[in-house]
Amino acid sequence: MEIVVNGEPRTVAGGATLLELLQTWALDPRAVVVEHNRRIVRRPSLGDVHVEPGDTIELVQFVGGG
Amino acid sequence: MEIVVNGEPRTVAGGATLLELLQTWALDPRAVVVEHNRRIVRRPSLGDVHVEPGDTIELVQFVGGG
Amino acid sequence: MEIVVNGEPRTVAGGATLLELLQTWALDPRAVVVEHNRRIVRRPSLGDVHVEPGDTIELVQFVGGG
Amino acid sequence: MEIVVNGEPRTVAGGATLLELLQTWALDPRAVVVEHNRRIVRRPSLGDVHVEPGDTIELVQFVGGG
Amino acid sequence: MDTPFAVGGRTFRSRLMIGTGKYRDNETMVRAIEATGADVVTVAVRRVDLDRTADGSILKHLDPKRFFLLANTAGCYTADEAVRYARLAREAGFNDFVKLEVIGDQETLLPDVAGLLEAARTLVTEGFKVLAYTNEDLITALRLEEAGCAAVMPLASPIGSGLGLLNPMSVRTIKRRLQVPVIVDAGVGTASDACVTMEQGVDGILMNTAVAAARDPVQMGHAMRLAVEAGRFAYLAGRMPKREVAVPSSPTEGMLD
Amino acid sequence: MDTPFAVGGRTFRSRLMIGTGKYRDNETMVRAIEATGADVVTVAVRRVDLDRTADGSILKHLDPKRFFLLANTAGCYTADEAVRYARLAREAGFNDFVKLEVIGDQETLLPDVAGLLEAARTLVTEGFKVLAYTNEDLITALRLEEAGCAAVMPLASPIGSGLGLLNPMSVRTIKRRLQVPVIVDAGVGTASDACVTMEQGVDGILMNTAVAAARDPVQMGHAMRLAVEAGRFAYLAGRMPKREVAVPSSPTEGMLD
Amino acid sequence: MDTPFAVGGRTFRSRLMIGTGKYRDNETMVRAIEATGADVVTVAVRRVDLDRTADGSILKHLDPKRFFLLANTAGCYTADEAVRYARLAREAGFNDFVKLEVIGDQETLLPDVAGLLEAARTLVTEGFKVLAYTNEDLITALRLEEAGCAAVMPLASPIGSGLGLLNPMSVRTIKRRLQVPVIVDAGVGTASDACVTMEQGVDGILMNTAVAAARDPVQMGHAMRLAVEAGRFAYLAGRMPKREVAVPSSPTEGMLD
Amino acid sequence: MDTPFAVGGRTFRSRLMIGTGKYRDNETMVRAIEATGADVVTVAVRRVDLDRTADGSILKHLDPKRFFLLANTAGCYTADEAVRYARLAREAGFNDFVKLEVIGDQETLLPDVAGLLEAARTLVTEGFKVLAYTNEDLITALRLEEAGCAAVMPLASPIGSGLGLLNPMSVRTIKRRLQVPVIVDAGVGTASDACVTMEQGVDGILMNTAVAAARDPVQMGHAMRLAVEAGRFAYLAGRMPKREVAVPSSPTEGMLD
Repeated sequence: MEIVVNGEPRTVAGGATLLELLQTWALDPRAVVVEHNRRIVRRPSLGDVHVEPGDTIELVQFVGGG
Repeated sequence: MEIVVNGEPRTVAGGATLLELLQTWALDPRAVVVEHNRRIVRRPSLGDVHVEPGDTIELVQFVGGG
Repeated sequence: MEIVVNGEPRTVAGGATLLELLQTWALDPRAVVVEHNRRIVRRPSLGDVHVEPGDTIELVQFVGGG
Repeated sequence: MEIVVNGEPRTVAGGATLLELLQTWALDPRAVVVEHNRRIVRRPSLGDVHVEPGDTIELVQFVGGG
Repeated sequence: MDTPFAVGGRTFRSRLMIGTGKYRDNETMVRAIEATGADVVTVAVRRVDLDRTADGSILKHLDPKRFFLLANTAGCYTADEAVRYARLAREAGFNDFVKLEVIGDQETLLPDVAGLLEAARTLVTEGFKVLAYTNEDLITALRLEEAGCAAVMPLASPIGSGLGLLNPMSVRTIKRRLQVPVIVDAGVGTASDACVTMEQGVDGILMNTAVAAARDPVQMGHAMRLAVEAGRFAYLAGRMPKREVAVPSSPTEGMLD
Repeated sequence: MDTPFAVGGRTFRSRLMIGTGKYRDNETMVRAIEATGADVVTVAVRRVDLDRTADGSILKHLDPKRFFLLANTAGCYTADEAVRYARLAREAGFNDFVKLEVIGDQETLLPDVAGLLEAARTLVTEGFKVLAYTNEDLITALRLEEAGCAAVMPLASPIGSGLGLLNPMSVRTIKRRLQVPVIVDAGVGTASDACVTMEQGVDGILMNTAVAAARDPVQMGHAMRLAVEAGRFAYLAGRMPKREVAVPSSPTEGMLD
Repeated sequence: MDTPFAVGGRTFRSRLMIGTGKYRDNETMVRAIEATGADVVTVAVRRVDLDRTADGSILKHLDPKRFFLLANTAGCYTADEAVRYARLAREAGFNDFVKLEVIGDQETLLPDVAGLLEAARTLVTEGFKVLAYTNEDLITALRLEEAGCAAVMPLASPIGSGLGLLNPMSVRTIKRRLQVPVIVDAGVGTASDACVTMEQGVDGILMNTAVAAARDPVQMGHAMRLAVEAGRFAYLAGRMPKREVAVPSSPTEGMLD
Repeated sequence: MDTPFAVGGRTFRSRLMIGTGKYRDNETMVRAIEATGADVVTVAVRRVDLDRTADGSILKHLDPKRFFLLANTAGCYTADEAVRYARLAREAGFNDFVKLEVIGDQETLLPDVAGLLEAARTLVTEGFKVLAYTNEDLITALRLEEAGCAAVMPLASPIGSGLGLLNPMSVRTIKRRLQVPVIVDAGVGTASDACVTMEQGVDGILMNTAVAAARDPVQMGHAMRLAVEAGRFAYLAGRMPKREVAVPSSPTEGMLD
């Protein structure tokens, strides 16, 4: 199904959880913060939230900055 | 009757108009701006507004300032 | 004969006076100061001083400066 | 006899050497430099130089300074 | 030689505006203001003294036909207060200009930018020509322009301090980024402060204490007039580049042997 | 309003002296100098070009009846050389004034104070009125005065640098300690530099590049005229004291409730 | 010798906080930060690059057990945006501190004080420890303190400009009037800028470009560490008074005849 | 990390040299000097007090094995006088270094450059290592180097004034043009003055009053030690360029929608 991740359309397996998506992209859940349809999803809940078609996901991390 | 002018209590003739008050105090209406109970009274109306007991009047003018 | 004027060798008529040289070069004596063999020659004397072979002459004027 | 030490007249024993004078004033020769009649006297010679009446002696040391 | 100096639809002869406070006497004030060549003078709105001990109206000393009276809201600490003073000032009937001050702190007399913006928006909607006294902040200056102010008046340094132009870059940036006139208000202490301020390209300067508190206010008024013109013309003329190495002014050729 | 500006027994109208070098063309030079209001202009002494390619005498453009020609010894690196140029300059027959320069270094054009003092002593004994270009050193300035110089000319910053007055305290101290006129020479870059320099109390300023190398030399010349007067009058008027706390310009009494 | 440096209930060893942006490589960044002795480093919140071309998380290079990670909201132009970034940052799970930036203009990166105050109030109610990047305005600084900010961070000069402390008096006044720590953020260009900033009495400094963009960031990091301590100790030691006249350091008595 | 600091063939650990005058007591002096980390301390030559009222030799307090004693000729107003003091100082038997001062004026304590050069030439021929206290004049500095001085010591501002580095460009130019060490002497008032002075690239600093007259001389001594190192390392590290526009420290990519 189609979702939007970090501003770009992506095709992912239907019904996947956020945790599964992170694993798909080989992202360490402890190093990433997930915003799902504008709502932050805390780490413990990442496995409980299933993605729907058209969902918007933002994955952010700490980078160098002043 | 008792009114408050520029923050100080004053006794004036009952039923006097603002214009009459200015004359009492020998103030030139063209050099003074009158605020009556927090409402500005324009010059042409000074003769029409009668003062009631307890009214608050502010009389201001231009002074030196930066 | 050979003389040096403003640092450059020049051939001039033998026995000429400084005044005659200035006239040769169309220079107004009042606008120029003449140094002859390191000695300043005042204007009234320009006609009296004869140039010898090998003499060194400097002709200077006022130019723009700060 | 009378001599001048550091600008002030002083009476000292006739024929004394500079070294003896320093001892009189309880000054450590290693901490003082002696100028005798405007000539510096090096430490080894302090015992050889005899003071004459009217001599001028300067005794200096290092003090705090910038 | 220069573009006209227009604010809120009015054109003024002089780019120097003068305050009327703190002179040792009224005669000195009048002569000093004349020496500055200013046509805009600022005035404050205060209570009439019914007991006639205080000095009374400034109009006894300054002819409103000759000088443009720019009323200020000095001493106001809230937007409401400033709006009230502005309305009273306009009622005096000379013009609808106001030099808007909303002070945030008694010690520094620095503006409260939130109150300033609120009062500016209200007064603009009521048809006032608002000249807003503000700090060196570009963002606040941009907001004041968006609010419809007729001019933005950043300070050079605190009111009455005489410390001169503390932050030339900020003032230069404000001038570069705004469309409305930028008039530096407060902090100028002497002629060179006025001159260097105008060299930043601003449209004008408003000062009071620098003239009023000089040993000779009339002579200082004259000095300020010249300094503002000097700075303006220098800005228009375009200064020479700065160099860390020396460059001779006289020819290096034609030297004697 | 001000004492006359006298140097070496001559009184001049303007406290601003102008150099005649480095203008893009002679017409611009003349118009710019007129705009400065200067009556003293400096000139250099150089060889006549017998082949007439160079521009020739400055006298074609500046009327010696109208301007006081102050010859300099620019480009001289020894006392002897400077003395030689000064004598040639005097022979031109206009006056016995000389702006004495003995340069110590080509990169900075800073004066060689030893050579400067030597040349000054020689020229003073020969009856010259010596205006000595020097650095900011008080001691050298005092020695030049003792040597009989008619004026001492400390620099604001290096010749042609336009860096302005780098060391106001030194210049102020020199002025305070000397009896002869102190005329700041070199380094002024724009009007505010001239204004702040005059505010130190010095008697005058000599500049060249700031006017000649401005985008519009004529307008800058006018700006400099005003700036020098502004700084002078501000100095005479006596500036307000500086304060780190703000002081209101408008009355704090008579506010509304 | 000095009081501990505490912000928002946390005590830090170093008064120098360092940004982690703009280093030529991560190894240089780590070595430079170690040289500064900082225990607080700022980080930005940005999207993960799913295609792994970009550099990835800073946590690969900086041990969160060793450094206190202070997340910023750099790049946010509204209060809502800044609040959103702050919440995401806190979710990373290190601490509830945020260096709040609400930018008002892309060219100057100056703060939008209205948006800043709005975001600060929101975040404080959500339990954040807010360190607010602001301008030199005392009034805004007071409002930020009233809003419950853990620290107020006035700029020395614009972000990345390296122009140093443009307005020492404003920063000094802010420090004098506030109770919460004042940490100067942005504009420091070299060691002396850091030193003179600390001499104003502020509690700390945050810098990034001055170290990252130095020719040798590691050596500059060391210089900054020393400069911040030097300025702090000089402030605590109390400097000598300034005098316009000289005073000898050596005795004037005991000279020879 | 840095080249050794060598003067007249001797290498010193610290680039900070300290004067020993004007401390409130000897114990404070010793502790403050220890805090500076200096290995060179300056001393004056004065008459012994035969009546033992005065404090006596500095050697009671400073171990000559631990500190390098640099005698000065402070208080001398002629070349002859300075030469006499230098010879007496050398006779004390510690070293043949002398900090040469020939003062030209009691109010400003500025050097008399003519007397200074004369004394320098004499002392160099007698085998002294001459460290010459001079003004900011490049030409005099060059002459002192030609005369064989071991180091040239331009002032930052007048002795004991605490006004800091008034003329950075002059000091920078002197350093650039000379081969011998340039050590700034006099005028430093606080740590940032020392830091910015070292950032000009000079080899060292000599100070006295800034430490001795601080409220807490020991703490200020420590601050100065750090400031001199900070300025030195910042100079070696190479500062970031200054920019009039802001440049973000955090990435502009990777922002959220």
